[in-house]
Amino acid sequence: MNWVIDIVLLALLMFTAVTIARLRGLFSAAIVAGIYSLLGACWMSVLDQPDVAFTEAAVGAGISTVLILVTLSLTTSEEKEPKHTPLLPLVVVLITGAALIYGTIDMPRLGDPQAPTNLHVAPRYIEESPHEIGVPNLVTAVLASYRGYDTLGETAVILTAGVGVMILLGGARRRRWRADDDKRDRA
Amino acid sequence: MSPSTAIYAAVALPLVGAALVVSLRRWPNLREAASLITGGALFGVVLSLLPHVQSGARPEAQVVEVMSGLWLAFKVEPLGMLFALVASGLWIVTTTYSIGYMRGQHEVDQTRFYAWFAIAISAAMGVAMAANLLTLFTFYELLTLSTYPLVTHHRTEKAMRAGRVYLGILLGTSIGFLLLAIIWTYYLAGTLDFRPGGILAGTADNWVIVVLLALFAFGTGKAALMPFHRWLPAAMVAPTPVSALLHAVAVVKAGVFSIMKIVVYIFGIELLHDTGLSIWLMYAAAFTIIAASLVALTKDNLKARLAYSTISQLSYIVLGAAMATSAGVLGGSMHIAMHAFGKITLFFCAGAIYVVAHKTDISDMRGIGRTMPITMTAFFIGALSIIGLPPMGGAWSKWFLALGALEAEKAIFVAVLMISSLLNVAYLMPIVARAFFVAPAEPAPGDDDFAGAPQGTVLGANGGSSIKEAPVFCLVALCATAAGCLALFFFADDLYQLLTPIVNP
Amino acid sequence: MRDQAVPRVVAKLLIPYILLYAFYVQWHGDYGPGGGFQAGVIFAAAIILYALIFDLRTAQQAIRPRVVGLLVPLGLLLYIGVGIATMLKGGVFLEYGVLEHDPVHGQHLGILLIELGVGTTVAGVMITIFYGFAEAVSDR
Amino acid sequence: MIDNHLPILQILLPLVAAPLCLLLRHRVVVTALAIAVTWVTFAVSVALMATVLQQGPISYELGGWPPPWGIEYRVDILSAFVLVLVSGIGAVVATWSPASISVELPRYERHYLFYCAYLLCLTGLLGITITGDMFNVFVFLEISALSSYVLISMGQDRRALTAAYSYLIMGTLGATFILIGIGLLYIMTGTLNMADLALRLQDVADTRTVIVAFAFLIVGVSLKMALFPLHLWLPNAYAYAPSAVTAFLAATATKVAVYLLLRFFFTVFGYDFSFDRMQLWIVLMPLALIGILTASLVAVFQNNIKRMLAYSSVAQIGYMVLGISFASVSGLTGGVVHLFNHGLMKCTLFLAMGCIVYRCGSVHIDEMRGLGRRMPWTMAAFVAGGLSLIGVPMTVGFISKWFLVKAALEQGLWPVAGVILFSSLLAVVYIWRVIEVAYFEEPLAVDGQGPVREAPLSMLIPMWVLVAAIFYFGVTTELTAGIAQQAAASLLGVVP
Amino acid sequence: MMETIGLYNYWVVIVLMMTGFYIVVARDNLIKKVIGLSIFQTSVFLLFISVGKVEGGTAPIIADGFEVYSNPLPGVLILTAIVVGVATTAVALGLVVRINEEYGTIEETEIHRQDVEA
Repeated sequence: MNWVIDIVLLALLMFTAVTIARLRGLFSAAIVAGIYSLLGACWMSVLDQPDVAFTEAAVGAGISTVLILVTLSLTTSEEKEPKHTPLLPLVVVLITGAALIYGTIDMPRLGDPQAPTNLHVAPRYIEESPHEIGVPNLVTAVLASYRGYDTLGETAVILTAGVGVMILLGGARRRRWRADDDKRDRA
Repeated sequence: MSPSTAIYAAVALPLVGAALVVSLRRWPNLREAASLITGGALFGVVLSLLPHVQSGARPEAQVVEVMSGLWLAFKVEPLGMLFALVASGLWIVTTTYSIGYMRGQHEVDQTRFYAWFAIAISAAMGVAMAANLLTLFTFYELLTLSTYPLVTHHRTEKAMRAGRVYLGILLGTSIGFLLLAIIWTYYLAGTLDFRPGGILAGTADNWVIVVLLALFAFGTGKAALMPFHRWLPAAMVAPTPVSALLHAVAVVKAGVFSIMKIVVYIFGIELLHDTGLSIWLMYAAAFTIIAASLVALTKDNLKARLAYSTISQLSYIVLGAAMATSAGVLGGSMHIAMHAFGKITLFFCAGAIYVVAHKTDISDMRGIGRTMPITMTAFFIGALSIIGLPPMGGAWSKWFLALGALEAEKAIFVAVLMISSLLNVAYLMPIVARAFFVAPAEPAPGDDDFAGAPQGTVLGANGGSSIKEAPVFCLVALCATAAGCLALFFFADDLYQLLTPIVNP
Repeated sequence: MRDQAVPRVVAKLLIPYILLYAFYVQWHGDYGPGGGFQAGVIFAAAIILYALIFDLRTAQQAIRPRVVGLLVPLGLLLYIGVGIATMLKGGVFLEYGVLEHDPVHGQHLGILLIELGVGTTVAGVMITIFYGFAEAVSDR
Repeated sequence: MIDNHLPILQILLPLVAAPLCLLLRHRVVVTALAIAVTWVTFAVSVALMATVLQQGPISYELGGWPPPWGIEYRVDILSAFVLVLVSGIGAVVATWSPASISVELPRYERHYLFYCAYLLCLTGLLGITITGDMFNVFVFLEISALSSYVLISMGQDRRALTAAYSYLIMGTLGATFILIGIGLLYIMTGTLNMADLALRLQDVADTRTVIVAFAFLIVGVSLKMALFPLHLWLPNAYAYAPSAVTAFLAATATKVAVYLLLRFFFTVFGYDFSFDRMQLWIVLMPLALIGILTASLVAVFQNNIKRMLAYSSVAQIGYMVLGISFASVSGLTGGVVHLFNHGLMKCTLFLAMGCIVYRCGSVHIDEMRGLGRRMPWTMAAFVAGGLSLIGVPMTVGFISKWFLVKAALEQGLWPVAGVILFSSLLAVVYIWRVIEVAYFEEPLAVDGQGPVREAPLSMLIPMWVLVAAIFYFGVTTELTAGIAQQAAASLLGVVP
Repeated sequence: MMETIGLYNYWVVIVLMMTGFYIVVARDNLIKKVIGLSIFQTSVFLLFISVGKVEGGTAPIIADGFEVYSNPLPGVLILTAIVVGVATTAVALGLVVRINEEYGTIEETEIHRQDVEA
């Protein structure tokens, strides 16, 4: 009965995505986006990827939502009515989507054990990693060792984001600015 | 000095001169002396190459391989030898003249003037001695860019606009057409070397040859073939020595020299002669000859009239090249030298008149020959040479051009040459006549107008103050070039001997 | 939420367990789902919860921004350090096998260390980001 | 031992230096560190280049896992060439930057953050260039992208923020498109290693999925490299970013994207697929030509000179793509050598702009009045860069144009050759506008301040190093066009 | 059944992706764009994740009693991609906060109007 869960989850995902697109209230959009991430995480765990699901739940539904909410409290929570009908974006999106759907026609079916992805590279991870690395969690083995360098890059990305936010919102700097401005106002 | 060292020296010396000029900017006398000495040295260096070329050698120097198989390289052959001699020789004269003129006019930024002038000469040397089209093009562009600050010397709105036309046409044609033609040639022939007999024969269809010839002819904007001639009259805003540089020493000569060289060493005379593919270029040149002369007739501003005269005269050379006969090519090549001496004399005179009398319009120049007899005599000599009358050098080149036209069995171009000569008479002689035979407008030439020229050299006691010539530096220069016009008539055979190898390799 | 007793009490009870869970996820990533990244995020979440429930200033007194600022580069440097160590031991970059005599043990050690590096940086960055935004709020 | 580790050192040096900046914090120390590290990085790339020229492509298996199971670093002539450009520009700009950022980022007392982001950006760009793994490309793409958004946002004008934001949106869309492309390729082959992928793609090249993957990769990379008409983010980003950032990004970021395009076309999909089957040039060539012409035209009407140069960059990207679209050895040589040459000249031009911002505070064309006298060396460098942009002989720009025109003529596309040359004339127009203002007009009266002075030597020397390079590589091209030609030949799989 | 579902789920994911993409390109509000971007990215992750599934397999954690495991590689890639995504979101939101400080609005047309007027 796995496919029933599949269909239900996918339908829910569709529903939330469209809701977000239709919503004008940013606050509710942020919350629904969090729900979307949670549903995505559910589906990921249905697809046997608990690690990713775990992360998506923590990041997508957790950190991202918190950040968006904080930003909303700093700005505004209502989106303005659009002044023009977004025809061009619609065309672009439809073409892109059509191209992608066209591309799926030759793709292996979901879960096909004979798919190229399951015949090349991955088998070695599954068969050899217990001897080569000795870590039961294959995701950890691949993440930290076989493709450990990607993870180093990922850490660097995170560091970049931290530096970015420090530069953009660095507390000390902002306070000093304000003090400068006040001084200038007084002068 | 070995020939190849001499080649390097010829290109480098003017640059050294420029550096000296800049470093001596605080001492004008030393600065000008540096210019003159470099000029003399350069002329000596170029002259040292002459015996080699006369004896049939072709001194070479390869500098650096720019792209695989494409070198920045020099090779001196007779045509380039002639151009180098003319340019370096006239540089000395022009510098002499400039000293008088620039000081007489109290021009600003004289250091910049001398420095860029020297750099332009270096570029001209590079053009003259280029061993292939790539080198030629490189120095051709350098010449354009280094003369831009000279043309716009006054930094006024007007100068800026003239500079735009100058640069627009010269860069536009050279990048738009000439470069395309060069790369196309490279693609067709696999080389860009100047070789006797040409490199294009047998590589392309006739229509390609015609298109290439058009790209080369119009791409060489410095040759001022109509309709790409506008830059030359526009550039008259510059000080007179710059006009001399443009019209006689380097710039336009570099243009026609390039066309001549391309016809002889890239297309090959035989290719053009046998196929008759250059006939249209002969008509285009003939059109420019006549049309520019007619325009010259309508100009009252002396420098403008001379500028159109130059446009017309340049097309003589293009015509000679397009004839693709030995006499035509020889006549055209000789005309490079002949016209240089004639036209530089005329410009020197125009500048002298401006320095002394502040007159630019021909209609104001009544009786000026009485106050400036030496200047106007030189003008007369120069005019005769341009018209092509013996005993001036210009007579020979016209003679050979006419021969060439007959050789090409195109008698119509003999007629063109005749008509053009008549037109030359019509636009040059009235100036001389007015200067000597018409009484000046003002009763006394010694008042306001003339008093405003403090640098004038007062000559002769017997005429009282009625004779007032240009500064002595100017005078020496213009006499020298006028004498050159005469001399070229008598030493034309040497020139002929030098140039013959290019048509009979 | 500062004035409400229930969330405060619940948070006070919860936060130690969240931190504990973070450490569990950190060290247990080899066996079950999880690893440095998830641990870092959970650790940060605990601090964020603390700041939300109590006060930014209180949170910053407990976990000083300066210390957090140190965590960020140190984690990455630890990661790279492991790589450099493997290079010094004659392997290529990140070849954990050379860290110990038995390659499998080496792998284990390497993975543990780099996961720690990832966790440190991620926790540091997440807290930094939160502090950045929260300070912007408190500046208003 | 060091020799074997050169490929990883190339990335490791800036990557270690970036967190160190966060630890050290002291302004002078961090600046010195950044300058030193970038120069060592440059030295490493030169050493790599030398090794590749001697021994052929180098492979480095990260973590000791052989590809396709692990990640492979692969340095061939093309990537070594781009590495030299990126690290060289990185070093020059870092050396140039201290004075500039002290004026342009006066409110950021924490300059160490700037250098940290700068080094991360350098790391990302180098990482994209050196890797042989598709997903690793994505990761390093994001390192460079995130840091460049932040760097751009540091500009003085508030428009820097919106420019950074729209760059972020466009860049992330581009990166996501690339990710989709990578995903689809993975689905069809099961591998991420480029060489392995190229091998396995041959069996499935006919599938619709691969074609769609190809399309997504191209669109994604085109967004990143600002190929017309996907260039809309670029002008504002370059115009309002701090000068050092503009100079660095303009010379490297789009170039690396072009490099990526070459990798995808020739290494991953192969010439047969990209050009024979997909007839790619039908799309690329018109886009490149329209881009060259429109962007050059728009540049003519800009009054903010940094913006003008930014539009010029869009046009120059067109040249590179045009060279690629010929798919011949001379065309590719032209594209690759222009990639390098344009990096040199655009960096020089933007550095000159930076010097002017340093002294005058703005690069509006009115600010430049009389600068020819006030800042002779800066303006001379600008003129040198400008002449190169026009394509005057003895400058690098001439060499690029030469190869491109030659490639066009080889294929009988003489109208294309005409367009290339015509747009050079547009370059004359927009460069000369600046020259006229700088040399012909009197300086604006600045009240209460002395006349504008020449920029300090610490800025002039790095800038003139690049000017020297412009002329050096304009006269002798063995190291640029020669290498580009080898790279082109190896991409096309022909013996040079 | 599996055959059709196999494609059906890709299609749904594509529709999800396009919804996010549409929000990014069509919406004027800067925060909404960021939300759209993260929807877009999350959906791409879903596409990747569906690739790793093997019929009858289990989560790729080696344990006794299981023979078939799902492919761990897509999971690894997506873990990295999620991190990249949240990093992007953080920087984007930081920018939005600063833009709001400088312009007083987060509507793109408003900002554009202010820039043109300036």
